[in-house]
Amino acid sequence: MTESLEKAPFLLARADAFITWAQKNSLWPFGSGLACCAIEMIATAAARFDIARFGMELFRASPRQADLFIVAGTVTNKMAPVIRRLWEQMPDPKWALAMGNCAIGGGPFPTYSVLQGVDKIIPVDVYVAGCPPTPQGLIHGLMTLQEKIARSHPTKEILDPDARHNR
Amino acid sequence: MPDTTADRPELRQAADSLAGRFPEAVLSSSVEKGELAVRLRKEDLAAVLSFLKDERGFNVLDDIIVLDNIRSSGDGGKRFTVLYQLYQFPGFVRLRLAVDVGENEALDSAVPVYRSADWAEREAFDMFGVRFEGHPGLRRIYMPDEFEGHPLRKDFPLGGRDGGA
Amino acid sequence: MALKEIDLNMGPQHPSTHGVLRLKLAVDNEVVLRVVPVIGYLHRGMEKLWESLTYVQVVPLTDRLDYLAALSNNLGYVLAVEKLAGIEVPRRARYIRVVLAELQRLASHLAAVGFMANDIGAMSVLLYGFEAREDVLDIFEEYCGARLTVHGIRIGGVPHDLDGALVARIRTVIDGIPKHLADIRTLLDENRIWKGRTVGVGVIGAGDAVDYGLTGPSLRASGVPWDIRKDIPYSSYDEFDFDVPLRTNGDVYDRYFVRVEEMYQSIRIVRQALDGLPAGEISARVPRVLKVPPGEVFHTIEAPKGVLGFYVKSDGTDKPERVKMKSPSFINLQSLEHMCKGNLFSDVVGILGSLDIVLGEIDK
Amino acid sequence: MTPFVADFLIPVGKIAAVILYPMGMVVVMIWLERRVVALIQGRLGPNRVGFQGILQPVADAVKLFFKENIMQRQADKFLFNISPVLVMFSSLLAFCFVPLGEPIQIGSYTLTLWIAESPVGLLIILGLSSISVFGVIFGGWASNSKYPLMGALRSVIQVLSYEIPVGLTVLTVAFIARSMDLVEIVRRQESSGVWYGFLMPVSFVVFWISAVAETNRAPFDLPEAESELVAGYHTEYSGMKFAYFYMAEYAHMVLVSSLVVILFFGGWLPPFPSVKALSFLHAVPGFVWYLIKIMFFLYLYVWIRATFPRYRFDLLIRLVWKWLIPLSLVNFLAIALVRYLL
Repeated sequence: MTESLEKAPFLLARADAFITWAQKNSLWPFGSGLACCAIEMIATAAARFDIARFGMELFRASPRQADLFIVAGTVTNKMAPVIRRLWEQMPDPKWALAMGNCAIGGGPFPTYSVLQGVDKIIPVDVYVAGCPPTPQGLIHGLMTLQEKIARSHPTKEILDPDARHNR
Repeated sequence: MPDTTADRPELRQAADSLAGRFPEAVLSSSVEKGELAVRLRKEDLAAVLSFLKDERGFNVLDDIIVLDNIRSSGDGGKRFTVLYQLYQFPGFVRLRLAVDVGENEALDSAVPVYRSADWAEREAFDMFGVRFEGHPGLRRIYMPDEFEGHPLRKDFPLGGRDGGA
Repeated sequence: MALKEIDLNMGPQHPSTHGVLRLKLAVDNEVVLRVVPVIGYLHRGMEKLWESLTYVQVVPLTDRLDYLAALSNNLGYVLAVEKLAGIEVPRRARYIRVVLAELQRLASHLAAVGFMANDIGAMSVLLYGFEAREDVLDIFEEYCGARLTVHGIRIGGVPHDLDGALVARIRTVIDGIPKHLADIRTLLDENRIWKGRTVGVGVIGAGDAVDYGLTGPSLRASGVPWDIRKDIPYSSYDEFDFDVPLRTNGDVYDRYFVRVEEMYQSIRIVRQALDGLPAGEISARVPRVLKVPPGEVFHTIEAPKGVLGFYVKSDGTDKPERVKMKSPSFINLQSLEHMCKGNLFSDVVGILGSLDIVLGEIDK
Repeated sequence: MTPFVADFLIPVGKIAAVILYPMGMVVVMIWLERRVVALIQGRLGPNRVGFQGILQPVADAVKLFFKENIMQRQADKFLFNISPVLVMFSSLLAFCFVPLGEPIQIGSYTLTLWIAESPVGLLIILGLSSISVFGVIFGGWASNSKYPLMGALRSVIQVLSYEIPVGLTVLTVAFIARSMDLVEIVRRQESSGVWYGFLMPVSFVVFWISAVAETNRAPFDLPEAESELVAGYHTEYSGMKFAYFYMAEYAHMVLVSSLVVILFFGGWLPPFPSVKALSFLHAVPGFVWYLIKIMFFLYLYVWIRATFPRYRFDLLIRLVWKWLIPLSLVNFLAIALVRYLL
């Protein structure tokens, strides 16, 4: 991180800081719930935990308007192509968070119908373990993602569109 | 806990009336742990179901359960046993019909009698490959259409055929 | 507006399909001609998995069936195994189970009413429901450390005792629930828009409801007084005094209303169970390796969604030969087409919400 | 004052103001909505970015600016691109005709607080605000997708139906004020000493309900009903184009609230003009009163949204054709009669 920052011109670094500030404070999740974890995701948005404080309460129903794909629950082989397609429908820059053990690696279901980890089909930025993770856990994952975004260089991706795929 | 394990007289009555009406169809009947189980001949299934529903008031089909007898098929040679779990309301009597069916045989569909049998039979077909004749649309319900094999059969590996897990 | 019939795919990813349900709709402009539910997007192969686990290991997995009512699933499975193995559960454990199961029913109905209202556009109700639900989840968290997939009922009894502090806490929480319910009911009960969208919508008559095998609050909204807790009492339910709320129109409004009424009854049962909590053991003696004598059993309980049944067949070993779950949502969802036909597209989401389905137990 | 200032700087400043004022209101409104809805629901709402989260809409806008713009291959490219612009600018353009107060005298120069004054300003605003529905229709149709199309269809029927009561109630105001000039309408309310909202409560209520419906806001948000149509007519829009739709909705709300305040609640006039004891209220600048009143109606929007379930299509149409249109017709005739007799 520090190396590339030293090489980057000062203005680009400032622009990076400004853009990432906006991006990390306005992560609109895609309202996609798969299984048990979805309930905890909703609980995270509800009164007690309220991710609206971070500006993340706008669960978008359309993938076109979302920034963050929270894969909340078990991904089955039947659902996997749908997840992949939804991910592709989301506009860049986008992030994915694997919520719960099922999304991370199949969880307690080593069976014929369960995809053993959503990272086999989409690139995952943050993993949140738990079965299901508590809302506190999810918020911790989201804040970790915010830190990750703060370290990124969006101007690089704008100037060099190929860099996006190497992110 | 009362009732649930008691041997209630209604159960015997139901079994007797069934045996009286279909003497050849009923192969055996037993009451265990407060549950009436009747083993039937495959051919008479549809007639018995409509009799039970229309004349004996078993108005609810709770579930259709399939057992894979591959390990113990010495009993009669048939691969599967299909169980029909019926419920009489009011009256609170449960009745389990058991029908043996071979791998390449088909059963009469219960859908004309009980509408709730629709998805249950599709599930049985999907998971075990038991076919039901007269079902309005017998296709897979859980697995994708292109899936090969029937997962709940005992010879199907837990992790799937392609060793997925 | 003469449009030709168009096919509309609702889901498997749609904001109001309660998970990964897919509905294949045929609509003429806004009027629904056909609804074909496509399920299986959450089929995890539970029943296959159970055959490779011991009787005890299955219990935590039942949490993940109806994940809005994990304890009810625990209870259904555990009772079936106990019946098969002939385990006599101590009275205190039965009472604690009733407390837990009824609190779970409260949590589940609160979420159900919230989701249903959210589908119809009243989003505040969802958050009020979840606020009240959090209080109930606090009890579970204090009881066994988990919020959602609690695994709070074990074969033979319950894992933890209810101590005085927890009993006091449960009392405060259930005393507070009616206030939350009052908030929700103020927003909905007599609201003209709510009534316009729910009264007379998605009607299913008593005859059809029974024929489709509809169970639970959805059936009782059609005027059929079928409640397993009264009919074939289990786990000491016959020792409590409660009513079975009944409505007769069988529409979305009545299904909402029955759920709300049931919550008051649940509070009543919890109060009685706490008042009469007997002393004694909280668990029967169950061997570490539980070998169940050969046999088969089908046991049903009244889960929040409807009649939940477990068929367990044993071959005498420590692993079940076959466990089959009869899930209420699976049966209830079948009647969706009957309710939706001829209604408007907007009503489909409301009707679906009023059926209170959970894909976890439909797909297993 | 030099001609340079009078003829160049001031008009440029006004044009800047006509963009900045509604956009500033939109930012405040988005923040207000998210905070107020959160508070009604027992939550906190955005409070991390800037003071109490006031910069939240800014962060959202910047983020959306740097998002990828996706257009499907099957979309109608021209209409797909033009519709967000159409929606946004019809709202902004209408603000040219919305006066912010009485002219201010600076030396010999009279600074008018509006860009264009027209004797039929009211009609122009109504016309412009109706143009935005074309954006919705084009957007829904051009997306070449089923949910947006259904959203657009709903929008057409809804806006067409609700235009009628809006027109009829606005006419009653024009009758009483004998003018369609917005500044003149406020002046008439000043001289008659009573705000038209109290003089004609039926007109106000019908206008308000219809106006909420025309802005596609809850409980009339059928064209973008999330639980039914995913995101309605803008389902396929991403990035800045979506931001246009999003902001235009709020700009439209600000516009409608301004209209309600001007037509029915005395615009920038302070309350209780006839009560002597409250004459100190005149010390507060008119613009502040104006903003307070607009904010009240914007708050009402949010409050309604957090409280009511969504209307169903047939109920919505029944409401307008069976209740609002007959009511506004009777109201119109009654006021015309009163006006004729007096």
